[in-house]
Amino acid sequence: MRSVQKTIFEISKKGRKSYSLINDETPILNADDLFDKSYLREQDARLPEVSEMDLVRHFTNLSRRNHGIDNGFYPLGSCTMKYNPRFNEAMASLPGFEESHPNSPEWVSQGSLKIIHELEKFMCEIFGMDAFTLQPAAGAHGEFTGLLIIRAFHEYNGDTQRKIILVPDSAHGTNPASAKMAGFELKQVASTPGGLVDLEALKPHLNDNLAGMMLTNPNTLGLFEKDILDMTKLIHEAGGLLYYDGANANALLGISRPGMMGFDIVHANLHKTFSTPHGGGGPGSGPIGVKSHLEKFLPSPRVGIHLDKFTLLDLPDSIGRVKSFHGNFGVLVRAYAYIRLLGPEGLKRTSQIAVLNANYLQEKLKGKYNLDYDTRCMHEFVLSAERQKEECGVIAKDIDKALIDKGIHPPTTYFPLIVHEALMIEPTETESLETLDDFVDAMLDIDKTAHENPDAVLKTPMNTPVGRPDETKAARNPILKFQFE
Amino acid sequence: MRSVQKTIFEISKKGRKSYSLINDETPILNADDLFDKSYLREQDARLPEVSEMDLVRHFTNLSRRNHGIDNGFYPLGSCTMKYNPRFNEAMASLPGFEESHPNSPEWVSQGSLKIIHELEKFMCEIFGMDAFTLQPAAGAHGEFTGLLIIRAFHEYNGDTQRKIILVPDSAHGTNPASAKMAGFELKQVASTPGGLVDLEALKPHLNDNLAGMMLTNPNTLGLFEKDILDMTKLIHEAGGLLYYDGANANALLGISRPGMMGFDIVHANLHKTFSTPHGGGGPGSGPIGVKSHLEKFLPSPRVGIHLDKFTLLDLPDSIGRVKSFHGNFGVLVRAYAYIRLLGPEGLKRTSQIAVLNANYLQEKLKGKYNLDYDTRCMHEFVLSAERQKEECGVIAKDIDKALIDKGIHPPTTYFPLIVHEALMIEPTETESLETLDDFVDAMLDIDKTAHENPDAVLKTPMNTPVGRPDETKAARNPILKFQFE
Amino acid sequence: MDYVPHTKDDIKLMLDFLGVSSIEELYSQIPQDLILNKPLDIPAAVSEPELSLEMRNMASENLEIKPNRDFRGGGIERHYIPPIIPALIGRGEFLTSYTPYQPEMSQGILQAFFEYQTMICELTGMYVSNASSYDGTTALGDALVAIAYHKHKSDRILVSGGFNPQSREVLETYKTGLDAVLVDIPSVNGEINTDRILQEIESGAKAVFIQTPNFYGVVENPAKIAQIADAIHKTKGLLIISANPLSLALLKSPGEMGADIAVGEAQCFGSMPNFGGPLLGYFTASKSQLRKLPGRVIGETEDGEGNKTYVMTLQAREQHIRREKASSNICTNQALNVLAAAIYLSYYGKEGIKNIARRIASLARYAINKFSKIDGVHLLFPDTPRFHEFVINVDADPDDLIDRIYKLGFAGGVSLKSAHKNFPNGILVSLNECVGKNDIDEIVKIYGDLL
Amino acid sequence: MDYVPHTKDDIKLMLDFLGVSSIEELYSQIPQDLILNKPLDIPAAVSEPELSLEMRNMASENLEIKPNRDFRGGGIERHYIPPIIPALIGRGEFLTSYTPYQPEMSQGILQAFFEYQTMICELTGMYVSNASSYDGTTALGDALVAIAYHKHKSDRILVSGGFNPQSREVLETYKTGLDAVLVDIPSVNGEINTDRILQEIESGAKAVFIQTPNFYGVVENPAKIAQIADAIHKTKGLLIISANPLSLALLKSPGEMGADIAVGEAQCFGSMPNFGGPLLGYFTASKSQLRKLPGRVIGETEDGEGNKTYVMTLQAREQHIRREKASSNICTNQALNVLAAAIYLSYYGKEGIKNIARRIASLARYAINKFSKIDGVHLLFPDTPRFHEFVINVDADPDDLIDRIYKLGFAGGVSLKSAHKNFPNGILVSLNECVGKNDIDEIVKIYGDLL
Ligand SMILES: Cc1ncc(COP(=O)(O)O)c(C=O)c1O
Ligand SMILES: Cc1ncc(COP(=O)(O)O)c(C=O)c1O
Repeated sequence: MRSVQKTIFEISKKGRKSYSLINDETPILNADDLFDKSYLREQDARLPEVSEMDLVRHFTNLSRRNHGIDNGFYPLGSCTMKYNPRFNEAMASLPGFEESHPNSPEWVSQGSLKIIHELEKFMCEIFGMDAFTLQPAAGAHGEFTGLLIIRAFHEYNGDTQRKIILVPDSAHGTNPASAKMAGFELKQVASTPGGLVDLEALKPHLNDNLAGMMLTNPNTLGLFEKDILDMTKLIHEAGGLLYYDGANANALLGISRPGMMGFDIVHANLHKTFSTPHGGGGPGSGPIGVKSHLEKFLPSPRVGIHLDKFTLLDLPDSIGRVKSFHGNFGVLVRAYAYIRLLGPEGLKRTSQIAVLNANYLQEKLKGKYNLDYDTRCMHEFVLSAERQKEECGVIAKDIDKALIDKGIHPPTTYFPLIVHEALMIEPTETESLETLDDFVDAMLDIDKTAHENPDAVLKTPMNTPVGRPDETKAARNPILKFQFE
Repeated sequence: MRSVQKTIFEISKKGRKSYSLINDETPILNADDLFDKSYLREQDARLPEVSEMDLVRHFTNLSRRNHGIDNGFYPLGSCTMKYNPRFNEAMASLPGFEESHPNSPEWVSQGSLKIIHELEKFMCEIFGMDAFTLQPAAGAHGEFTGLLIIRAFHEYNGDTQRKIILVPDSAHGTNPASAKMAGFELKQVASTPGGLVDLEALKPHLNDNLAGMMLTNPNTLGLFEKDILDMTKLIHEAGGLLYYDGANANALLGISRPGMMGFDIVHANLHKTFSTPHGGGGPGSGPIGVKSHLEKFLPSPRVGIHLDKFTLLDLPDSIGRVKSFHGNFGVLVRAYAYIRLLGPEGLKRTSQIAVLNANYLQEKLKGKYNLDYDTRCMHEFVLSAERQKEECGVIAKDIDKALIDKGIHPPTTYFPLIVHEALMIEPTETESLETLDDFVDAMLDIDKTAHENPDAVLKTPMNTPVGRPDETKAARNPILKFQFE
Repeated sequence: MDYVPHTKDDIKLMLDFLGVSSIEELYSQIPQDLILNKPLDIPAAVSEPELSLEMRNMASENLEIKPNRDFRGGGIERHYIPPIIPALIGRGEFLTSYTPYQPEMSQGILQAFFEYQTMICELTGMYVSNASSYDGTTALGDALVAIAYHKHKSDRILVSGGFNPQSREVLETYKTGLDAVLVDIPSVNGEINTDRILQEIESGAKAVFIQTPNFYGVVENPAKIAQIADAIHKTKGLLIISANPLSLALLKSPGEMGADIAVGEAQCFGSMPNFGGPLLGYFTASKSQLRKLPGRVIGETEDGEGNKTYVMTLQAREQHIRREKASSNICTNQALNVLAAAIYLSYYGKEGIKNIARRIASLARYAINKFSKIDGVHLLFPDTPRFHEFVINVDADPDDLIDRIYKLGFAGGVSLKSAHKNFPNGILVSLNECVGKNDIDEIVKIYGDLL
Repeated sequence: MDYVPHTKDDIKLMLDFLGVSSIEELYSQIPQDLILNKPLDIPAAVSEPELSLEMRNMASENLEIKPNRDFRGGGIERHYIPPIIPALIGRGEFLTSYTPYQPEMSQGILQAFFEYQTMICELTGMYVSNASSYDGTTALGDALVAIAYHKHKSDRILVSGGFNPQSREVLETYKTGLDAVLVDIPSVNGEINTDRILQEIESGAKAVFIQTPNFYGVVENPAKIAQIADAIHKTKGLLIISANPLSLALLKSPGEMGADIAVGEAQCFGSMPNFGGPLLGYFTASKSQLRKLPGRVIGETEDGEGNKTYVMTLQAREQHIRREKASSNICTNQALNVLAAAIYLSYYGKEGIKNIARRIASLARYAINKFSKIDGVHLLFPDTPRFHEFVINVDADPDDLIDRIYKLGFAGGVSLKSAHKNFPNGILVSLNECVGKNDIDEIVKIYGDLL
């Protein structure tokens, strides 16, 4: 099974090529006729030289050393690895969209602007907000944008001392990291034994320094913060704003809306909730929605309508631009197509079945794996491998690797931090009962093997091209690029 | 390693679906409102019912149980498994081509007709013929077409008794099969010890019953029939016509032309010589070229030019239509793109390197494997595993399977019939020296293992999802469709 | 541009190894007078960016017609192709593989073929399917070959009048080399002439070819076909049905009607029109005709460890084994279209395929109704059942009328002026599922306005 | 349409197992007043065939411009994208995977990232690269974060005047939350004001941001940049260069000029303009800045058996480990564009990338020459070296002029009227390799005719 694939540099050979360059009457000059010698680099970049056949083979065979949703179940919690419809890909690759250049007059780009405008409206309706920007490139980028809006709001009101952002201890790492980037100070709020934000722990922070709170609901344990209205009331009364981390919105489409819960700002992860492919880690899209009192702070430019034509507007109080142009437009097209295909009923059913699938799995697995917060979950839930660790010396990571050997992508592991040996499982609505049952069988089988023959679990994965990497070595002695010669 | 994948019928479940159907105001009737009951089928076709996620997974994972050129070396002799440029795919999938409907007035389809017209011209030039039809769907279909032209020619001349078609004993199976379909009687001509057509063996057939001869040059041993001019002269003098099986044309592009050799009719395999993908066994395209005296017999309709517009013409003496419409147009677009990209030099270089690669491999391998016809080869050559069979009990098929374990697609085996334990190897020009050397290493290693530990070879393949199938069982008790229940 | 990976050094090394000083020397076996001493007279090599621009322009010289405004049929039509089809059939493992001669490394495509065979058998009600003929017309030719190879020579074979003219032409071409006599039995009022066919059988005809729905769009009467089947079987003859496979989602299958061989065009299952190709000919047969199948057939077996394994089977029929005794000469076939069809049929599945068929037949019903009311339009065979097509006669030159309709952005049908001798004023109108009621209303209005 | 595979029976079975009678019950934890009691007010579900038609129409509401007639730049441009790129990045194993948290099942994308990092380091001459920032402007923001997090608070940071206005805006936005003071140093005659920058460094500025080629298309003088690098390094400050990575095929690399951080937009490597995204920000650094890298970084290591293995490494910088102490908040990034870039750079390779760069620079040279001669066109900064862009002032309203050019099928450049405060009459003209001499002659003629 084990195999190493040569790097593209190792299959390179001087003089090989794949490309063909236009060969017309254009007078092509040499580098030193084009630029003074002092402007020229001294050595060529050592890019590979390969034939097109070898190039295609290289990346085809690399792909076969990778696992996507298209290959099998991928219950990576909090990442909403649902089916990525190929229809969306076809729409995004329409030449009219792909080739459209953003540095053009508005009348040249009405098709693209229309997508943006309509998708903003859909987002407003789905999240219950008043205005949306599609500029942020990912969830974390949306958080950063939202936090700058919080900041702008307080500064606008002269509350420059409001520098504290609260997050629950179950928050995703991007929340604190974004808060820091936006210049806030971070305070963590403990959870109750039930896994929800502890309102009592919140209270000490309710003062003039409070800028706001970031929250995902359902939270990263997959639990609905049922006291959310109390929470938003408290925060609002203290002069703070509420930020909704939309990574978990797949639980709520057409069921509830952050806008109803009192959130002032939300982000959506189009690459999660709205089915755009994750592409090996991106691109994503993290639109930001706000209530009307914050609209004026949204990033510029905004897409509006003037005399029946789509047009771009600048906002004087905007926090400014967070990215070039209009965001990850190609991702927007995909999300637009998805929403149009599903419609209101389809979106609602999506969330319903996502929740049904998660509860089914939770109920099936909680006998053999610890479930620290044993209650109905929303679209995901968090098991703990604490029992396996104690009883057999098999930790969450080992369970991951054993799953890999069964062709299943592991859950999100060791997150959220408040659960030991966490295995965060999000099946999504696009997985069938049979797939869920296969996963249950796999998990139960791993538990059984862990008890009967723990070494067999510790040795996994066996069916992969490589075994477990030495991560310490990688970090201690970083080799971050190919070592020529 | 071994694994079986469920059939699509086994993952089907009543009520699942992938499709979305237009739901507009169109009044949709029930089957029994549409047709009298006596017209309706009694039971539904048991097609599978699957979700789009499962469908994509099914075929994605099936593909991973398959091997293409994109995965590795594929020296399947006589099939010219060269790189299939993705550029061609992009051109063939231009909506203007894909969506064009052949039952349209000519002015609506000028783009498609232009491709056909220009490609016919290129084919004439490359093969040295006067006229081409692109109608036949594959090489064998072209053979059938060409043979009908031979027949039509003789009938036109009143020579209805000319019913004998000659083929060398090294001929491809489609040649005799096509001759039979065209109503000819087949005679086989022996080869010389040098692997070429034996002119002496030919002579007894040179009489009034001779319709023609089919020949590929280089022949299926990869050898150039250097007496071809004598041969065509003999045949022509006897009143016969010569048919060129173009499957081996990859040796000769820009180097020589069947037209120069005296051939009256040729077929080209666009899916071989002109790089269109083989698609798991097709579609292909088998255009037929003729010298001017045979043009009038070509299938109808033909593409011509009238007042600067492309137009369709019917020929009164045509053998008729061999296929609907204009052939495998999508394949033609790909071949057109290929020829335009390569130009005259590129095509020539293609053949030159194809021949260089073959000679290199032949020379490297002939020490350990028998080479019955030990001379320079053209684009392919035929080894024999006779030695391995005698010395170690390892036959050609075993060598195939051992190659599979090394990620290499086996050569064409047991063909041509005149070589025992034949391994027919065609590397093509798109394979690099490194790939050739890897193949040499693999072949030598297999020979070594065959001698040291033949059982290890007999047990191959081990690295495949399934082992060697029981083919006898398959043929004796044919299971040709899924057994429901 | 070429796709040769060789560097100068590579070539030198290889030539040195071979002991020659140039590649030309490797060609020394070719007599000098057969060496082409000038470059091929074809256009000079052009780069990808340039050619892509040029070909994009060429493609746009074909008039673009939206699928919901496309009423062209006559053998093939436009359908909505789900984007998973190009995505999946474009995977290199499928696209760039060849005939699965090596089953261990071809289980993927073999299994897909096997699944296709099953689905086609289900639709046609036949016992066995091959893994493709080139198209519906050559499948018909293959059927003729199958008969002519196995029956007594110069048997009379009946061809019902409703055949697509192109199919009939191909049949005629395939007949050339066979000892077969084709006897045309013209239709009566757009339907098979059962009486004459029964008479001919009685007087010794040994096979009958019937197309349903026929070229005029008429669904032939299953009871009559069954009657013909009975009669021909009594004389040990064969019934061959060419059927639109999509219509079989609803209609009586060839198997149910007693066909011995059923063939047809399956482009409708996931292939684009592509100016007429590649298409997909299906070829199915009853159990007794098993060994007459042309082309590839996939079977299920086991490997040495008992794992289910797929292989090409019954190869004793095939040209690479049996040469001139083979049941056909098919080698390269329409494999990738088979794959597309397998995906298409799995995508729509049991219910979806019926729903599409119902939609199309309903659209046709609606359109027939509307067209019949246009002044200057005369529906042919008004009282016959239709699936997705119908023929009208127009009080105008149909070529000219159709041209004028194109200029309004619609493909209003196929003019039969030169396509079918019986209908100098005829237009064949075809429905596909992308069309809607409104589109029909529009085209009807256009016809009305122009006539 | 939804993508839910559940049959009614499945749902019933699951609900029964859970002991609830409806899915609504599973939502019982949501307070009743938070339950939305009406359907979402978005358009009703539509089928694929309909939507595909509708979106095809929408896409064609964008004016189509052929690549050889497209003179738009200003951050991103059109380039020829070899079709292997969509074919390969569209493979499900890549397209539908996520961040490679599980290295054993993600070696493919990890290795591709590693290869990309290598290629970008080669081009930039830098020691290390991340596996993407969102785009060139946010990469600049990331660089500001890297500095501001690690240097003394409220250090003065110099920003040279040649920045793309959008980059400058994003920098300003990123500054909001940081204790940094940005000091703009306007260009002089289109080039960096070296003297002022050196002065500012002397008086304590701790970092310098320079873009080259700058927004006006001018390649900044490497000797001057090197001088600035020396000066800033003496004060332990940092030099950040934003460079067009394609220009680096020929031009002195940031590494050679002494940059500590080099960033930029790498859309030119295999991504379409896509109305501005997804793009690809590259972020590279010198060895000393290693731990300041934002986002994912891939390293090479071994598995237990000594097989070469790739992993995400230096994760102690990242948000999922370090939370508020992380070097950036990047999680989802531009992975698929990274893959496209790796394929693109391998496709062109060492020689091809130089050839493309030479072609583009030669086209720009030719165009500059021709444009300078048009009456009513005034080339800005005529004596400076350019890579692929240049700015002209026109004796007309540039918005209006550009509109008129569009109507002739050309995108004649980017009007700077509202895009850059300094050039109310300016047009930025950009060259891509699909343009040819003839196309330049044509656009020059059009300008001449319209002015
Ligand atoms: C709960 C939560 N918040 C925020 C994010 C960040 O989103 P992105 O990866 O799109 O930046 C994630 C993504 O993993 C998440 O799971
Ligand atoms: C020598 C030769 N002739 C004819 C053919 C038949 O061509 P096709 O497969 O296109 O029908 C082949 C194909 O394998 C061949 O190798």
